Amino acid sequence: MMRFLDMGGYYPWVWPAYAVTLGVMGLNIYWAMRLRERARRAALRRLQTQEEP
Amino acid sequence: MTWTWFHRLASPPHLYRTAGRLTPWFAWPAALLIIAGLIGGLWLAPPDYQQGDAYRIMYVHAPSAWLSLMVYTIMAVAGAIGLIWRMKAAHALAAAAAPIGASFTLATLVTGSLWGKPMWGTYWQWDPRLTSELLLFFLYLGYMGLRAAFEDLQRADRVSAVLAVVGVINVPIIHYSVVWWNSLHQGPSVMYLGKPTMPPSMLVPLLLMFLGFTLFFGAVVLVRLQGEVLNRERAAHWVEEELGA
Amino acid sequence: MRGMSETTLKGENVHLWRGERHVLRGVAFTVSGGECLQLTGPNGAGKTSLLRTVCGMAYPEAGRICWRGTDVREDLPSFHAEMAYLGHEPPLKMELTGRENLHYWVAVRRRFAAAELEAVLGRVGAGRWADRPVRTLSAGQKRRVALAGLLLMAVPLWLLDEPTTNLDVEGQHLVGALIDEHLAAGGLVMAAVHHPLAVSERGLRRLELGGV
Amino acid sequence: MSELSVVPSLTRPERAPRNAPGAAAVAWMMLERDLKLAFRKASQLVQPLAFFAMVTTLFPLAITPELTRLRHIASGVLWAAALLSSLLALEFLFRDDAQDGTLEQYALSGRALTGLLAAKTAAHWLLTGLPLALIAPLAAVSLGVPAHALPGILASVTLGTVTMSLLGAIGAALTLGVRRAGALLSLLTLPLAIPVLIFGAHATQLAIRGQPYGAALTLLGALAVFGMTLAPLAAAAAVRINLE
Repeated sequence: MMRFLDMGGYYPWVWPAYAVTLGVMGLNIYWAMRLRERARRAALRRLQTQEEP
Repeated sequence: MTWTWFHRLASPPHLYRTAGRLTPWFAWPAALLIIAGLIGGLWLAPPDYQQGDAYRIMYVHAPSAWLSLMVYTIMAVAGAIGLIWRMKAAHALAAAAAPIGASFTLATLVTGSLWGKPMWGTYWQWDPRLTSELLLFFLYLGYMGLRAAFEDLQRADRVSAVLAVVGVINVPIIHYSVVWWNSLHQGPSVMYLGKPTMPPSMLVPLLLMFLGFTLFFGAVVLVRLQGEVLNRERAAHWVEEELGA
Repeated sequence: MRGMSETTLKGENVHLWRGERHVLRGVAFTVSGGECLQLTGPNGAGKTSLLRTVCGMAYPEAGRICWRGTDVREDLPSFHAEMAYLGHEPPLKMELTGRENLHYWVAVRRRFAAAELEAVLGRVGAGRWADRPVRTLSAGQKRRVALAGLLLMAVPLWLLDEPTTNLDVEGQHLVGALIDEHLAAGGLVMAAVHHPLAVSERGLRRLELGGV
Repeated sequence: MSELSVVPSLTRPERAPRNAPGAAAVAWMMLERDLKLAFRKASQLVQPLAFFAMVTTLFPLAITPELTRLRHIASGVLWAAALLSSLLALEFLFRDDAQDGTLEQYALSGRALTGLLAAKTAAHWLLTGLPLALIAPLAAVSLGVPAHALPGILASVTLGTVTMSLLGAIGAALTLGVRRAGALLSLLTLPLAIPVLIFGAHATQLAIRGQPYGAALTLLGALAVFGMTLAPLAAAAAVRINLE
C-alpha cells in the first residue's frame, strides 16, 4: 500500500493531478445541478408573476 | 421527412424531457468507466520504463485535453446550427457546453504542468501542446466573457455563436503555427502521448478513461442543457406541467 | 396571385419579445399605396419595436411581414432598397456638413443629380445651412436634413419614428405636407407618433397599440 | 414635387433601383467617407503611433541600453508593440457609426453589409496599420537593428497589420453591443492574432540575421488573404445581430 501511495517517488505530482481532475469533475456536477435548480426556480417565479394579470 | 426527428428534438419541452431521461444513461456508465480506468491506470498498469510512475498523469491529462477540444468543436457546430436555423435549442447546448470545456482546459493545463515538473524539471515549458492548450483556454475565456457581456440572452447566444465559428476555424491555424514556432526553437515534445508501442495493460485504461470522460461530459451537459432550455423559455405551458407549478 | 405588382405592406399576427417583455402580441395591419398608417399608443406600447420589426431589424417570434405579397425575410436587400427608415435621432455624422451627410447616406443606394439635391434641400428649407457641419445645427435643423435624405432616397415605403420631434409648428406642417405629397404619388407611410400628424384625412389609417 | 420623380420607382417592383451605383463604387464611397471623417478628428490618428513609439521605448529603459543586446529582442518588442497599438483604435471602428445611427442606415440600404464593412476595415488599416508599418523601421533602428533588415520589417509589419485590422473588425463587430468593450475586445482578438505574431516575428528575426525571409512573408500573406475572405462575413453577421 505504501508503495502504491508513493508512486515510485512521483507522488507529489501524480496525486495532485488526479485530485485536480476529480475536483474539476466534482465542481462540474455541482455547477450543473445548481444551474438547473436556479433555472427551475426562475421559471416558476416567471409563471407565478405572469398568472397575476 | 427525415428532418422531423430533428425538429422534434429541437422543441424545448421535448428536449427538456429527453435530456432528463438520458442523463442517467450517461452518468452511470461514465462513473463505472472512470472507476475502472482509475483502477487500471493507477494500480494494474505497469510503471513506464522511462518515466516510471509519473506517466500515470496521462490517464487524466489526455482525456481532459480531448474534452477541451471536442467541447469547443461542439460549441461551434451548435452555434452555427443555431445561427443558420435560428434554433434556440442549439444555442442552449453551446451555452451549456462552454463552462465544462473551459474547466477541463484548465485541468489539462494544471495536470500538464504537474507532469512537466518531474519530466522537464520545471512546471512550465513552452511545449507546443501546452501552449496551444493555453491559447484554447483564452479562447474559452473570450467566449464566456462575450456571453456574459450581454443582458439579452438571445443576442448573447447569436453573437457568441459567431465568435465560436471564427474560433474553431482559427484553432488549427493557431495550433500549427505554434507547432511550427516550437520546431524553430527547440526539439520535439517529450510527452508520452501517441507512442505507438503501448502495451494493452497501459492502453486499455486510457481508452476506458477517454470513453468515461466523454460520457461524463454528456451527463453534465444534459443537466446544464435542461437549465439553459428553461432559461430560454418564457411563458410556456409545458414548463408548468413539467415543474408542477 | 396578383400580389407582386400591388404595393402593399402587410403585417400578419406579429409577436415580438424583447428580453422578458412580450411587446407585440399578434399585431396585424395593412397599408397600401396612397395610405398612411399612424401608430399611436403610450410609451412602451411597441411603436418603435413594430417599425423595427417591419424593416427587419427585429426578428418576430411569430407572424410575418409581407411586402408586395412576399415575406420580406425571403429577400431583405430588395425590400430595403424600396424602403426608408428614420429613427428617433437623425442619422447624421456630426463632423460632416449636411450636404456631405446626404451624399454618403443616399448615394450608396442611388445616384442622384446635383439639381435633385438642391431641389430637395429647398423643399425642406435646409438650403441655407446645408454646408455647415451638422455639429453646429440645431435639433430642428438636423431633423430637416434627415427629411431631405428621406426624399432623396426616392423609395415608395417610408417608416418614420416620431418624424416631427424637435420641429416647430412650421416644420410639423412641412412633415404633413411631405407625407401628403408622397401619398399622392402613390407612396406608403407608416409613422409612429405621439401627436396626430398634420396630414389630410384621405388615406389616413390608425393603429392603436396597447401598453402593458 | 413632380421633379423629384418619386413615382416611377413606385410602379416597378424590380430588384434594385436602376441607377444604383456598383459595389466597387459603394466601397470606394465608404472608404472615402471614413478617411474624411478620420482627418476631421486628426488627433485620434496620432495616438496609436505615439503608443507604439512609447512601448518600444520602454524596453531599452527596462532592460538595457546596449544595442547589441536589444537587437536580439527587437523582433519581439516590435511585434508585441504593433499588436497592442493596432488594438487601440479598434473599439471605435464601428461604434461611432452605430451610435449616431448611420451604421443602421447602411445596414438598411439594401447594399451588402459585407462590402461596406470591408471598406471600413480597409480605411482602418490605412489609418493605423499602414502608419505603424511605416514607423516600425524607425523603431527598429532605435533597437539596434541593422539597416539591411529594414525592408523585411516594413514588408512583414505591413502584411501583419492587414490581418490584425481584419481580426480586429470581427472583434469590434462582436462587442458592438457591449458598453465598455476595450478589455473584452483585446481578450477576443489577441488569441486569434497569435499566428500573425509568430510568423511576423519570425520574418523579422530572419531579416535581422540577414537570412531569407520570403517563406515567412508568404505565410503572413496567406493569413491576410484568408482573413480578407472570411473576416468581413463574420463582421457583417455580428453587426447585424448587434444592431437588432
